[in-house]
Amino acid sequence: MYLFIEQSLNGLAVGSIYALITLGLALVYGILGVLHVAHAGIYTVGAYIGYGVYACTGSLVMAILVGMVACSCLGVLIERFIYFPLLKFPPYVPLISSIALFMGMEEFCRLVAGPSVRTFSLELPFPELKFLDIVISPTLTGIFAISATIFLVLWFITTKTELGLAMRATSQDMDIASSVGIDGHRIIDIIFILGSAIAAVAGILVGIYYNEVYPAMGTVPAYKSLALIVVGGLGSVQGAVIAALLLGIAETLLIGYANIPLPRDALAFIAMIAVLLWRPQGLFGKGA
Amino acid sequence: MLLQVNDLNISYKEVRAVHGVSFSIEEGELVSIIGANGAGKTSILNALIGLVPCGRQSSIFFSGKDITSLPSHERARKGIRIVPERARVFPRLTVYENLLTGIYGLRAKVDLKERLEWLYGFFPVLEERREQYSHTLSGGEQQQLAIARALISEPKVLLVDEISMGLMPLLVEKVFEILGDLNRKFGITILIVEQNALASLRISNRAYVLEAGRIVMKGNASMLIQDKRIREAYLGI
Amino acid sequence: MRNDRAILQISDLSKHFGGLKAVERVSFDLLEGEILGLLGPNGAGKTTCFNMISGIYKPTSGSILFHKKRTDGLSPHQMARMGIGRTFQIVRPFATMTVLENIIISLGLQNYQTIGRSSKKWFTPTTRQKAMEILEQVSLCGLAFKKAGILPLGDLRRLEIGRALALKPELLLLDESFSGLRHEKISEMEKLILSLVKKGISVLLIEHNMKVAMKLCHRVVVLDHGRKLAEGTPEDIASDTRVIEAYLGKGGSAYYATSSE
Amino acid sequence: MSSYVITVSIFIVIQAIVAYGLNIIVGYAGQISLGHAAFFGIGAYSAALLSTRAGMVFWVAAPLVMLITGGIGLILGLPSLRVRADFLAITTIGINFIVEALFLYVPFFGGALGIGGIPRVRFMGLRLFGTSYLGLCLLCLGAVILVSWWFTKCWAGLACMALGEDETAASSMGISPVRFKLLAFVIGTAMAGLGGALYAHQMRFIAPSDFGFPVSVMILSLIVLGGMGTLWGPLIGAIILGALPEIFRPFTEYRMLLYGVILLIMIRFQPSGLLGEDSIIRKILKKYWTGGNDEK
Repeated sequence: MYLFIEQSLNGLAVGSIYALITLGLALVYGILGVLHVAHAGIYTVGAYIGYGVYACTGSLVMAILVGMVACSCLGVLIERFIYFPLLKFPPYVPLISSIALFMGMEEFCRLVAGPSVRTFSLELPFPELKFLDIVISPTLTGIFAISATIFLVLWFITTKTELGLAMRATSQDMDIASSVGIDGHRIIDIIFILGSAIAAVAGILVGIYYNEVYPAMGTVPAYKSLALIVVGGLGSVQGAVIAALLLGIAETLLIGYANIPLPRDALAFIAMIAVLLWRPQGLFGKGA
Repeated sequence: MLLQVNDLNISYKEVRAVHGVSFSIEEGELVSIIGANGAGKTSILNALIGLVPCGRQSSIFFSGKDITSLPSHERARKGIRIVPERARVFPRLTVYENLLTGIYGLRAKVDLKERLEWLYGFFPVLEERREQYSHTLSGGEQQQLAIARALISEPKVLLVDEISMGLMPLLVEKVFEILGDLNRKFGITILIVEQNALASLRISNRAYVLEAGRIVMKGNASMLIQDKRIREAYLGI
Repeated sequence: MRNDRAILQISDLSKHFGGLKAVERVSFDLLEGEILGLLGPNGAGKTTCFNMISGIYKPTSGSILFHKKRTDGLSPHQMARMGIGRTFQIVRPFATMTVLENIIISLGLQNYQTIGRSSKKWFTPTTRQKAMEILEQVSLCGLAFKKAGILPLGDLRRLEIGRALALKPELLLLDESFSGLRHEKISEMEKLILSLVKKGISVLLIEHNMKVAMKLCHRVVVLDHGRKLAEGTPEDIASDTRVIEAYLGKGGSAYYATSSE
Repeated sequence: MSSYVITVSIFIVIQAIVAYGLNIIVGYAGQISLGHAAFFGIGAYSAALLSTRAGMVFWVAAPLVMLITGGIGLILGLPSLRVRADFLAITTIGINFIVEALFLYVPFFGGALGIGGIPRVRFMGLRLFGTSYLGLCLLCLGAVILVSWWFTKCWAGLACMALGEDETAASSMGISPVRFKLLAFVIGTAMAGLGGALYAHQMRFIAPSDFGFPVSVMILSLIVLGGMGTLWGPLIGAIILGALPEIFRPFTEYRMLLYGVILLIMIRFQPSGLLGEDSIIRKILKKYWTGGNDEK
């Protein structure tokens, strides 16, 4: 029983990290309709920057902050110079360029930091929690605390502030949004900044959780998060987050208990196809 | 002259939709542009709010300033607001949130409570449905919401696109009545683009008749309403 | 009224989109060789009717009989095979193909039915000549090798009629083929439609330019908010107060009443 | 010709064959597929199994492989009738991952070790390898190009192109979307199967990772690069993207980065491909052919 709970908590942590990655993807899809595969590249870069800054300064806060800022800039650059000029072409054009970009970013990390796995060994500076016999390690506590904070802040921004209102309006009808005085380009910039900064945090958290940072760490999340936004319903941010949390738990429990001869990484896609057959618009998608 | 449009040309790819249209609106006027489907009415409005680029040599002046190359949101800030064709409210925002988008960036300048009270006076249904998602509203309610969303910012000019489309005759009448009131009682400058010629002519001061992207007639609304050609073209009688 | 000469019989046709009743219990017949006009303000449900007749939408309830056979629920390509050709209100040419190719696609109707025939070559002198004949009917010969995407609206509307004609239809559905056209183009289009009817094609057309519809149609059905408001000859319709009200609003009809005295 | 050049050429030709298959699905019928490598893999695995387990000779196995791959393509093409463009792209990614996972985890397919000991193709008692195998591949490529060319000329192809451009308009012209989309899927995946069979007999050892998602991306990007929906685009794309890594071989360290960057730049500045509408090459060729006179 305790093992089950511990496994579930581990799964929840993995799910939270998936959710952090998927968030940016869902936001970008919601507003531009682009499948932003390069988002996982930003996540990898974020992890490396975080690792590098931590190695140099020894400050985790600095590492996270620098990672967030650098990744935000990277995200905006990608949006301005790659996606925006390609929006008028069929969707596979921005998609392919996004994938090419992702490959380039992975290679770049490989060249700069070397192909080997870097160990990112530290515990997050959070207290260890104990309930009965269940022990939640500081890192796990940290992951829960940080991702919960991010979800809350994001939820607050999108539902309670004028900026969030503008973001939602723009993603529903960009033309009309601009006709009520909302600067669509600025909103898109902000979305890329938010999404990329969160991806950087996710990268750093993954690095700490698995205790490793390596150039190809983005490959699996890149495509898994695509499956997640489909399961959640394309464009539905809450849907994507919930799908991510569920997937994290399901994967971990599946590895722990069931002896199903399927790799953990295919699970997301099997879930996706099952969901599509049952509800073509995704779990939380709105009709056609 | 509040709004002055000179030699407006609009092309989509290589197809030209509007050919050298010029018109103007004085402050406090209610002007209609009438014409059949596909005559280019919506293109003209979209060019006015900056969603469609206009051709070379075209120019748009607002309050004496050239706004031809201004982006859409800045025109909105200057006080040009639109009630789009088929309302186009934000479907997954509540009615209240839709109204709030209307004063994006202006919240400090506008007395929200007072504006809302004023609007709810015109459109009581919007108060009843405050918390409902706007895609659950009926067509007529969405149109009212779209008008309210434009009005809440105290616009200098209100552009109204095909408001009669898909509305029941009774509602069409009511909506036009409201537009007429807004113009006469509150002095709001309005440009209506309509294919329901008579309904819009009845409340307008002046009107332009658009055919295949060109203005073919203009004049006082009361004169045009008598015009035989108009009655023939739009009624077949 | 059920007529033996009816080629198309619509009874109690309804289409609801969620809560919106786009079309509600509409019935009418179309006789052989007739031009029937479907009139009504924007949003009255005319195009929705068309989309049900041509198979794009499945009716919520009611039936459509084409040559006495139930056709509601069939898909668009099956309707095309039965002999119904249509145009679209917002023109949908195959923009990157040439005008000639656009017509040839339609000419292939029979070839799409079996694998054997669909593996034959399409660009043969015979099909080309057939396509040119159709282009001649809609007077687009000069533009045969232009990309359809660059044509002006009037030509595109004729191209769509050409495409529909290439199906050798018995019934032609024209969705606002006149809108957005200039005067001289309108009369060209009128001539074209009349010539088609002479060849024995029945026509159902949507129009809201009353003048054109009144001149062209043998009979008229007026829709308003998804319901049938009136049906009859153009003369009947023009004097029907309900119709005038729907188009003009009450004030307009009052105006009409006073000024015609 | 050195054997190195021949080996590279064989891979380029095989890639081109697979790309022609995808070109039919994406370029002509307008169905975005990002899982083409799955069918490439199904072809390779079935060829490998048929020759190692059933001892079938290539000439009998190859048509059978195309049949199997096309049949699976037919079944997996069904989602394309159901979902919209973006969903379809992601669904096909999913298909790719699942097929790869099956190869990896079902013992029958040899697991991570894959299948080895695939014999060379024999022709009249001669083992084909090197130049002679390149000849066989070129022959197959020729056949595939011929089929593609025929596809642009036959009614079925015309129907697919019409569907790709506007499904509603096409179906109201009597074209059944179901029939022709699936037809495109079957032809396209069968071509991928042929490519897979050739690949298996060239490598003589195949593993699941040879057919992963990156391979799908590579195939799609080479047809985007060459010119989606054009007859020669896939070939040009295969040559360029196939040769690039080899050209960059001196810069071993940087070659994948350069590859990514060049792909990105080409797509960013020539989104419709080298042979597509409005491309530089098209414009130059047009100038020479029509003597600068654009009017037709």
